[in-house]
Amino acid sequence: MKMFEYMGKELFAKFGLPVPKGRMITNPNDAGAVAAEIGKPVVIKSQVLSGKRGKAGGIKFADTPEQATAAANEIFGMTIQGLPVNILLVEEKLKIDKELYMSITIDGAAKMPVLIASAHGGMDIEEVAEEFIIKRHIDPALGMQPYIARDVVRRMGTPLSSPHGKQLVKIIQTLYKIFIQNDAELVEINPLVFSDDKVIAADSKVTIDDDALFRQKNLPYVEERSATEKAAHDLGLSFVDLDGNIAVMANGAGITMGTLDTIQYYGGSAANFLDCGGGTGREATAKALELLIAKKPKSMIINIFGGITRCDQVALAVKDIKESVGFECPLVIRLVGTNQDEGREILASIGVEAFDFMAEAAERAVQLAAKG
Amino acid sequence: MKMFEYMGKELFAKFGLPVPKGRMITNPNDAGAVAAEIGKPVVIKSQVLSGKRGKAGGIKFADTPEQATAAANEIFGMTIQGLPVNILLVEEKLKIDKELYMSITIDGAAKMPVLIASAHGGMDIEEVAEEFIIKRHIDPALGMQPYIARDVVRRMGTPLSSPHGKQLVKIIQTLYKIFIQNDAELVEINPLVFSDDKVIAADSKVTIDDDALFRQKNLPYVEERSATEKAAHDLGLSFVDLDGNIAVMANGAGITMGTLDTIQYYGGSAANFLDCGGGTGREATAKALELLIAKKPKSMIINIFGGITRCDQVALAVKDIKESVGFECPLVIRLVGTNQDEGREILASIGVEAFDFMAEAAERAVQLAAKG
Amino acid sequence: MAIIIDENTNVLVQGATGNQGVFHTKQMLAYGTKIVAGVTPGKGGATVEGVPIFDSVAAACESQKIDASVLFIPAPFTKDAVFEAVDAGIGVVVVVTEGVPVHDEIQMVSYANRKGTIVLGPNTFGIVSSGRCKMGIPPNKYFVEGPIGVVARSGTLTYEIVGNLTANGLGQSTVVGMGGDRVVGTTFIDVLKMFEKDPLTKAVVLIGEIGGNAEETASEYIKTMSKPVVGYIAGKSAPPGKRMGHAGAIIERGKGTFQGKVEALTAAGAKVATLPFEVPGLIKEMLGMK
Amino acid sequence: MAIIIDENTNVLVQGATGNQGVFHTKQMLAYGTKIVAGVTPGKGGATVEGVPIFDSVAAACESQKIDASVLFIPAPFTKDAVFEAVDAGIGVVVVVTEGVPVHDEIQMVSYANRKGTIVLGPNTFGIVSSGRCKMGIPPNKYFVEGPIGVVARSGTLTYEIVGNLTANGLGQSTVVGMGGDRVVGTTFIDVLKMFEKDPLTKAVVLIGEIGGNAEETASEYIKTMSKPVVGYIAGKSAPPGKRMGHAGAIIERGKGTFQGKVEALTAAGAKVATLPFEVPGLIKEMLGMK
Repeated sequence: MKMFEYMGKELFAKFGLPVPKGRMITNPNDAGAVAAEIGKPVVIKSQVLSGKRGKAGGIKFADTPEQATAAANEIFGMTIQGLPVNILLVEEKLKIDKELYMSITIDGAAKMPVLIASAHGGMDIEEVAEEFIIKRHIDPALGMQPYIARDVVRRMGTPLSSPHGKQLVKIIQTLYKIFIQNDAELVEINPLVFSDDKVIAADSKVTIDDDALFRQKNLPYVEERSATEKAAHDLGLSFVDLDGNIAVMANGAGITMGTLDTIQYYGGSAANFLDCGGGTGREATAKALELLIAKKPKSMIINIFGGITRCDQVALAVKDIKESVGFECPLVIRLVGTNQDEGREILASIGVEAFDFMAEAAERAVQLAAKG
Repeated sequence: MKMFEYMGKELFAKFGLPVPKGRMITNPNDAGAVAAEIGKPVVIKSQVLSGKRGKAGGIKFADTPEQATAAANEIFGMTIQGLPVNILLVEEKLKIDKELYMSITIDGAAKMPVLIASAHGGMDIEEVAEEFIIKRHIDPALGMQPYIARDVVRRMGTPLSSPHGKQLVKIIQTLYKIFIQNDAELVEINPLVFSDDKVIAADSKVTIDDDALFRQKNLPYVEERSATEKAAHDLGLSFVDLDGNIAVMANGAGITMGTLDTIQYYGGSAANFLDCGGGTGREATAKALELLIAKKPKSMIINIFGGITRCDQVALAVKDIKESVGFECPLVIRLVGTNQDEGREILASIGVEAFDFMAEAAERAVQLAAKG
Repeated sequence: MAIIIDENTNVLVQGATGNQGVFHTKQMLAYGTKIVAGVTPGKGGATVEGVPIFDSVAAACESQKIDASVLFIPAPFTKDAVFEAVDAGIGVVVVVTEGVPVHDEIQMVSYANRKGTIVLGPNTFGIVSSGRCKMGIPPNKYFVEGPIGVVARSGTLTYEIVGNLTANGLGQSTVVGMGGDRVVGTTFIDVLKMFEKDPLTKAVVLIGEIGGNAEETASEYIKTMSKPVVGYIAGKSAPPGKRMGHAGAIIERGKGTFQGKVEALTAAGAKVATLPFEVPGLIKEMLGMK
Repeated sequence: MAIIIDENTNVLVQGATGNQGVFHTKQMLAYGTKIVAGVTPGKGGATVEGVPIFDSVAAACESQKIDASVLFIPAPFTKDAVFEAVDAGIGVVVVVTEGVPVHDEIQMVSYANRKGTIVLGPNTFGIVSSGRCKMGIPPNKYFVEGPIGVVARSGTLTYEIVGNLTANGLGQSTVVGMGGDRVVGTTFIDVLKMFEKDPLTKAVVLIGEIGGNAEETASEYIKTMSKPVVGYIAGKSAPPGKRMGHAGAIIERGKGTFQGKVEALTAAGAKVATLPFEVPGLIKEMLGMK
């Protein structure tokens, strides 16, 4: 779950990590009041779950409360990378002497957290030359001990005895605490700025592990899924909207990707990714089919290699839908695995034939979509 | 630092570990009011840093507030193992269905915490037969994971699915948290009682690591040292009162013990243990000597094998005292090691001769004490 | 013969009394797995399909030697159950559970590595040494004995390919699911090394997917292998930045692309199938069977 | 020749710029110790007695090979400094600091054991391989080369006995202080095993004290040793239940008594001196020197 910048900063502040003075607003006309409260020049930042807000015009500066309200009204309601701006963050404009980069994320290959830091911040970390990037893996049994933070600051070239150095050591330890205690996948500060004697997080990017949300009840919830994705998620399924016209359901992420790849191989294009694996039952499968139908595809493929997933349950779900809302588009089913014979019998009873092989089924779905 | 029972229970309660309803009082006449507040038969327990309070008459039961006040007045002011009773704990008298034992301490040989539990509580754990004692070492990198607590409860013979079993699993985890977060050397509950469906800590014994008190500022401070021991501690020295008549000062715990042993070997008996090692300077050494003089020993031995401790500093301290308060008893000094020559010159200037060998010096001190 | 588990492996089932646990205990027994005990705290003394249930892994281990454990434990409790199995000295732990918090995964894998325990998963279908022992959830019928080692990140895609192999007369020595999550206990290289040494295995199928760099790292080792390797990488058509079902399948920061993985494998001397059904043909080609 | 450290050991001093650090750096250099670097965060670039100071152990290790580190670090920061040294891969860490919280000791010893680092202390005088290398705080002049290995829990008592040995013409191979605290990194047995293997060492002196069971455990190993062992146990006259200066010296729960330790050592074939000055005579007796 990605958090908005302002939420990340609120989280930072809660843990004592310095952020600019400021406040989130949902009415652009409140910007002036916040600016007046701050009593300094401000920056107005669109709150969308996307980078490149500056380039898109989603960040503006203002010297007076009046300018702030005007700027806020310009930004509010605009669309950045397809996302509507309906939240703004108004905060003090920092004097920026130097921009740094700092983040903690998970290195899957190393199987541990990794701290990434650079004295060259303010741009995408991918654009920073390798020799300016410091990576430090953190032994999970040890955590972010003070000596690690100190050594990173040394490698960043900031004197440890300087006020900036001392604050950086503390910020690194605090950032790790935030990372661990909130089940984060990513905590990123870019830029982390030197502003006179202070070190301040001028931006925040925080992603929380979806699988850990059950124990992170105190965090605000951010919905970044489409309505269909959300509906599928509520059914316990993984759904991603795609651009094509062939609806796809398969059981398991790998086989679903394989189905997509096979459709592409035959010249077709999938309308979605829908993984209904892990033993999804008759009812949830039927509801998932309804979601697919609502997207009005040109054809639909169901590709089941049953392990935990039972073929009879899938066939019953197809029967249910055929007899209730009905399928508007042609349907292709590949059905093998657990309770395969029972499933095929059910399908036969409603006049649907099942394929044995994924490739054949995919090719057929592509042909049908092309016709439709 | 040992904590009084009531303090340990307050600590338990803070962490959510169940304790009887009750309150500490320092005026025995308040016992009735507390008993009335509790509204049930109560127990009045003397608060001293010693075991065997029951046998000494320091624990009494009362059915009514009047009886409570009477019992409190009986206990208050008595002396248990040399310790005056000036604090009482008044708490509900528990219905006791079963008494268990549970503690966590540090196993120096294993270099890790160890949980000790027994289904046979209520007596000294040393008196419980070995086969009824469960010991479980805790990997410090892992901590008290739930599975460890469950397995201990299983080994204690309490069904995991029972209310008692579930509470015990939680109590074990909480006790470990208390142990870790308070830098404890020992957390002990004896007895831990089954009282109907509840599991309650009927007693508490908590010892905090003295070396960690600097970071445990929220804990109440308990003074268990004699005035002299405390004065020495304030000087950064280790002092223990003993029963003999030869005052002893040496630099280092081992050599101080060795000095005591040598005195005993020659038929003498030490008045104290005083370790002034670790580079104690002139002023603190002089103050320590004053403490020894105040105990009015028959003779005094100073045994220095200087490493960090510098012989000249010790000699100067002796000179200071000789010239200010003076030594009432005969003084024997053994002085070798760092700056030995400078030290001996100073001693010579005040007419004191130094020995080369510990055994000679100890023998001389014993002879002098016998004469005096 | 076969790697990690075989017909002599004494298997424990943690979470044996839940729906999934009961169902798959039955399936695994039907496959011939030597399940000797189950664990569910508070259910000690019960039996599931004739298998005795204990209150703790320690209790199960007191009753007999246990070589491997398979977990059907809800995600919030998985870390504790893995710690328990590792602490008890069990050498192989198979974690089927999906949706385990990644911070828990880091901790359990760190502890297992420290103790030298092989962990498969989390989010794995399990492991099958065909005809000998199955731990996990794959359907029994497609897994037959033979010379092909299979190692994969995802489940049903593996069944698909194993089904193709079996249909083409190519049985499997061992089929290993490493798990689909970003942090899992075992890497491709760990398993490839075992296959390289296993006398039963003549060729290896590596089933990867976009995201991460596990396939690229594995390629470095494949260069040194004496046995042929056929790869398949899922996710060619996945759009960048979208999550496709599990955390492994994210293309991020320009790494872990389909193209990069295929190139790395090819450069290492592996053949890469474009579609799953091409795998058996490539295997036969590399083994000189046609 | 000699154990743990010798004339080729590259030594780091952590906390080199404090009072204790500066004083003992000078003393150690005077003894001939090869001190190659010091560490004090924020003082990188300075020098102490000609020794270059770095901001971190990692920085020091980048500059040259470091074999061993000795710490003069205040107790609240000792754990961090030990972690730092161990993490940097330094093989021997000598922790002089007194008053380290015991929970910190548990953690640092646990981490060091995991990484295979030898930790002496906390609360140790250090280690001297006589005539070769000194790490720690003992006075230089009493430590001369010779055939006697010494291992001890406490400091000045060791100087006392080493002084007696030297005065009697018995130099020392290595004198090892394990540290006086309840939890320390190294046990008697660890050190006895090294002495048993060391060609320079002909006999061993074990200096113990009341409390704990380290001497009893060591006795089990002494039974199997080919080299003679002389023991001395301090605390015969200490009253039960009183703390005598450091946490090691507590008699509790009827264990760790003077009598028990003497009996265990004697049963293992060691000779136990009643008073410190008897040690050299017993050594000579056991070595057949008189």
